[in-house]
Amino acid sequence: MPGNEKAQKKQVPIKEGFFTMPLSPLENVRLNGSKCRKCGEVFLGKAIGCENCGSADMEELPLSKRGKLYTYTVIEHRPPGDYKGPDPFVPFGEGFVELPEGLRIVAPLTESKNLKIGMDLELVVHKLFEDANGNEVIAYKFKPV
Amino acid sequence: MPGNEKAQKKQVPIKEGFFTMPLSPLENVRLNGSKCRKCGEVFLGKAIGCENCGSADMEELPLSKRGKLYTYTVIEHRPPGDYKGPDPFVPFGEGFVELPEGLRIVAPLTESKNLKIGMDLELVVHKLFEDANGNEVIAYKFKPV
Amino acid sequence: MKEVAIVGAGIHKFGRFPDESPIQIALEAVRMALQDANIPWKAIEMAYCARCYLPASTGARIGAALGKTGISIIDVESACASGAVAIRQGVLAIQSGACDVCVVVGVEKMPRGFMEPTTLGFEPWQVYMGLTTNPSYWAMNARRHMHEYGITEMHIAKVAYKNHRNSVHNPYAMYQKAFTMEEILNSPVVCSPTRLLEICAPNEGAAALVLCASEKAHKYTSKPITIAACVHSLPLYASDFRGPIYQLSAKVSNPNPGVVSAKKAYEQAGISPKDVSVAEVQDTDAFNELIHYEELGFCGPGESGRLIDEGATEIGGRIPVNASGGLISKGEPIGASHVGQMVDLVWQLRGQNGPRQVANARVGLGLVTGAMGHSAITIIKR
Amino acid sequence: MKEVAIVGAGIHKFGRFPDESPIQIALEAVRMALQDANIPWKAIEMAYCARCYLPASTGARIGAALGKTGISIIDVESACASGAVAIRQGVLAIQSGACDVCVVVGVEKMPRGFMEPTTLGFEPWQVYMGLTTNPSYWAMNARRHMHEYGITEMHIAKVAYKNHRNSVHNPYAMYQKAFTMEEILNSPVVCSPTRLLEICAPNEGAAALVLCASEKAHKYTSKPITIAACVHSLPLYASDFRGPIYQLSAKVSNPNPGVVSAKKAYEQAGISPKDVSVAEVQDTDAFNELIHYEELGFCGPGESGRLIDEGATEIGGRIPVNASGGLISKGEPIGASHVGQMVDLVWQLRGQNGPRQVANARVGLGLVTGAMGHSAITIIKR
Ligand SMILES: [Zn+2]
Ligand SMILES: [Zn+2]
Repeated sequence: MPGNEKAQKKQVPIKEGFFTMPLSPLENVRLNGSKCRKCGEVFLGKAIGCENCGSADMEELPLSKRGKLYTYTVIEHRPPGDYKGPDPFVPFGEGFVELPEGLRIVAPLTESKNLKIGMDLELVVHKLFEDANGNEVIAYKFKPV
Repeated sequence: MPGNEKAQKKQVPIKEGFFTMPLSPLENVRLNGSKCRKCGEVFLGKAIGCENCGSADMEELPLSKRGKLYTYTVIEHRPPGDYKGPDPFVPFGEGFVELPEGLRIVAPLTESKNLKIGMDLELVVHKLFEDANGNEVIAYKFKPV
Repeated sequence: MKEVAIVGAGIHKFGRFPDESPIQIALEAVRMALQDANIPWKAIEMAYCARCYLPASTGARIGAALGKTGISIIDVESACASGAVAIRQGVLAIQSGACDVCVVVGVEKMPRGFMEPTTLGFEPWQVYMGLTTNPSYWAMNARRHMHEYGITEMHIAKVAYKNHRNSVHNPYAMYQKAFTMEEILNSPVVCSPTRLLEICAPNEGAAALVLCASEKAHKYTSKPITIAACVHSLPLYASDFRGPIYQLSAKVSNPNPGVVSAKKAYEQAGISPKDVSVAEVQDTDAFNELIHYEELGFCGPGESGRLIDEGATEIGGRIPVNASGGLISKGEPIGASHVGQMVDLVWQLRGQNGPRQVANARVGLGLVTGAMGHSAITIIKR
Repeated sequence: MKEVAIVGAGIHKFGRFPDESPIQIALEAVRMALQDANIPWKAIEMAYCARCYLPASTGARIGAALGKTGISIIDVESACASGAVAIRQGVLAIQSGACDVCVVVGVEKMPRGFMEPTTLGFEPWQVYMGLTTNPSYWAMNARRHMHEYGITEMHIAKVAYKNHRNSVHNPYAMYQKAFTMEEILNSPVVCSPTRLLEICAPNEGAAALVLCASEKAHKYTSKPITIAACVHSLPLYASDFRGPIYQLSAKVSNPNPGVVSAKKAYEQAGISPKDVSVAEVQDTDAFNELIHYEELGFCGPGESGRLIDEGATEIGGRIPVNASGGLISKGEPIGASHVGQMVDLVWQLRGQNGPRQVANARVGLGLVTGAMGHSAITIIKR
């Protein structure tokens, strides 16, 4: 039964602290951030120090699933190093996605065509690959809505 | 016929300039050095500049096959990186061998026991491994005489 | 503060040299600089080596082949600005009184293709997700700037056109070939809006300078070139697009590091942008050269398209930029690139650059910027 | 020449920290140093980061987490002496007038086991032939010295015994465990004559200092520690056994770099060996500590065995060495090791070292030496 096999796989975040927990079901998962209690700046994941004011006093802040495209490019060639995307390589959009919490995050985009600064985007949390221990490694991208 | 197979293999030095050519037969091969035309210091292999006086004016100088053990140790654990010695690892002596040309070179020793500062040694030129192109890579070590 | 001069300059051609070790490449540049200053290695009191991809203590190994004189030689690194911080450490060493004469050498021997991401500090998750294509960050910066100010792909191509054309006269450049606008605009897109002929390749090469306290420079040369400023900045919060970053603030807006460095450099040199005779700036992609026009005050914000349209940055123009052909034609051996800029500017100020000479060049400015937002500017004058 | 003081010192324990990134490890040391100096990060004008194995621009990434203030932060490297050259660049920067206050941080996160040979500059042929075991070069140096001067394996073991015993009182050491002479002499031979309990492990850790022009140090502390000397030498021709080398001259005999550095450092500080109250020296293997006694003039050539026999280098002795437990117990995160030595010596000079305190310590000396023969000494005084 496919359900059983799925239940056996463990989901792990591609980077500790990037997602709200639990990681299943994926539809409910949001990006997680840190908000500086001193100056209010927001960072993706678990910040070890505020790049704006230097404070180490942070609180957790789940981030919105909707954002706007601030800028973008299209990756036309396979990125260097151990890239885990489709093989053979498929070009993909890369952008800075502006979230209402006041930060812009780098993200792969589901599309490589008809991208436009200011367009609305939505978070997609997905399995990127299986690691050497058989865990499903969970990553993020954004898709136009 | 074993002779034929041997004839097909190409011998390459482990480092360009370390040996007198040709590399076959191995018994005739000597270590090769560079002698500074300005100050007379001698270096193993092809020196790109004299570490003593800075001159770049060098002449080739084949080195003696006999030397004396200046100091030594025994390598008891597999060296780091892509070591090409026996697998499983066998401890071996490592020493500085003083040659009459006025230099001391680092060399593996054929023995790991009964080593003694001042003992007489003789050059052994040998195949260390076969590289990815099927070439015999020629290296050196010294044995007590 | 003690004044520092450049009394010798040397370079090893930038390109691909499979038969030369990095030490051999660096040696050629250092020996040329020493000969230019007519100074023996044994008179050198300290040295700095800029490198990013080469192994530990590259400087010590270069020094060994020049003669083991026992002096302090250390390696310094600040990504693409490595050469600049090496010059800066040399200047500080002389100004501190620790030495009167030192050598600065930048060298690199880089793998082909996009820069290896983990050496640059990208984390594994960025590698897995494919967010490590170095030029993609420049491209996203370009796309946003174009959106805000109306710079076009034609403006970007014109920069590449100018620099490739200038390279024809530079024997130290990797590529010495002019291209038509059509060839540039038809070259493959690497990361939109950036095309292959608008981008520079990481490669190999070395450059070296001999620095000397100005008060003693007359011992080595009748034409000392004064280092009027050498500054290095990291970006203020959220002010830079360069990788490896994974976020920017949408609320905090600070001046970018090129602007900060330019302000510091002009103040230190006591000059204004209009005093610059010739500049070498980081055109690792052609769009960056446009941004640098604005950062350096060669034009106002968003006016860089007009400046290239007017031909102001051509060799015969008001403010020639990348008369050497720029990194687009030279390639970028990152430890060596800024030192190489300064070697070419020294030759400009001495008037010895032949067909790529800028008439009556009196003040030269070199700018580099790189991963993590490292930004550095050196200004020299005669 | 302008005088420079240490006004803050901080450290992250040396050891293995799989759950902490190198940036987190470094942050702890820097924050502790800033707090010690009661100075905010935004008042820091420049910073230097010493690292060898970590990726490019580690310093910039540490600075980012402390607040992106735009200051110049560069990485410097000189193998095991990296921390010392970072301190030295900080001193030169202040002496040059480029800044009044700067931070120096050393950090490393090294793989387990013998050091990775290519990062250290060993060539492929040396790797293939197995000539890359770093301690084997120290061992060959020891074997020759023992042959010439009659130092014994018992003398070497005594150094390890002393340092392991001292480590019991150092909460920042990786190992805080005393061993008996029997345990040491029965521990496995790594490279004869060197045994496992006489050798130090590469590991992880960080240490940081806040440096300040002495004339302004009163703003931050009532107990400034003066940097009396900070010197760095590379070996003269054929004077050093350290890897990666593949030959030595049998004809040319120059003083080794430790001797050269000691002479420069004592001259710069205006003191003699007998003025040193407490020293931290590079005991990456125990034999090296004996050699350093001789290089530093704590005894004559070949007399180091007698010195350890007499107990002169014990905490209560005439010239206590490695009261911290030394690198044998702390481990050697190579970017951090010398900065860590100086942190412990600062505490010695302030009298705050508890059970490992050396009575009335007035002058502290730290010495490091490493691959390529890099040699550095920092002398501080109160
Ligand atoms: Zn904050
Ligand atoms: Zn010579």
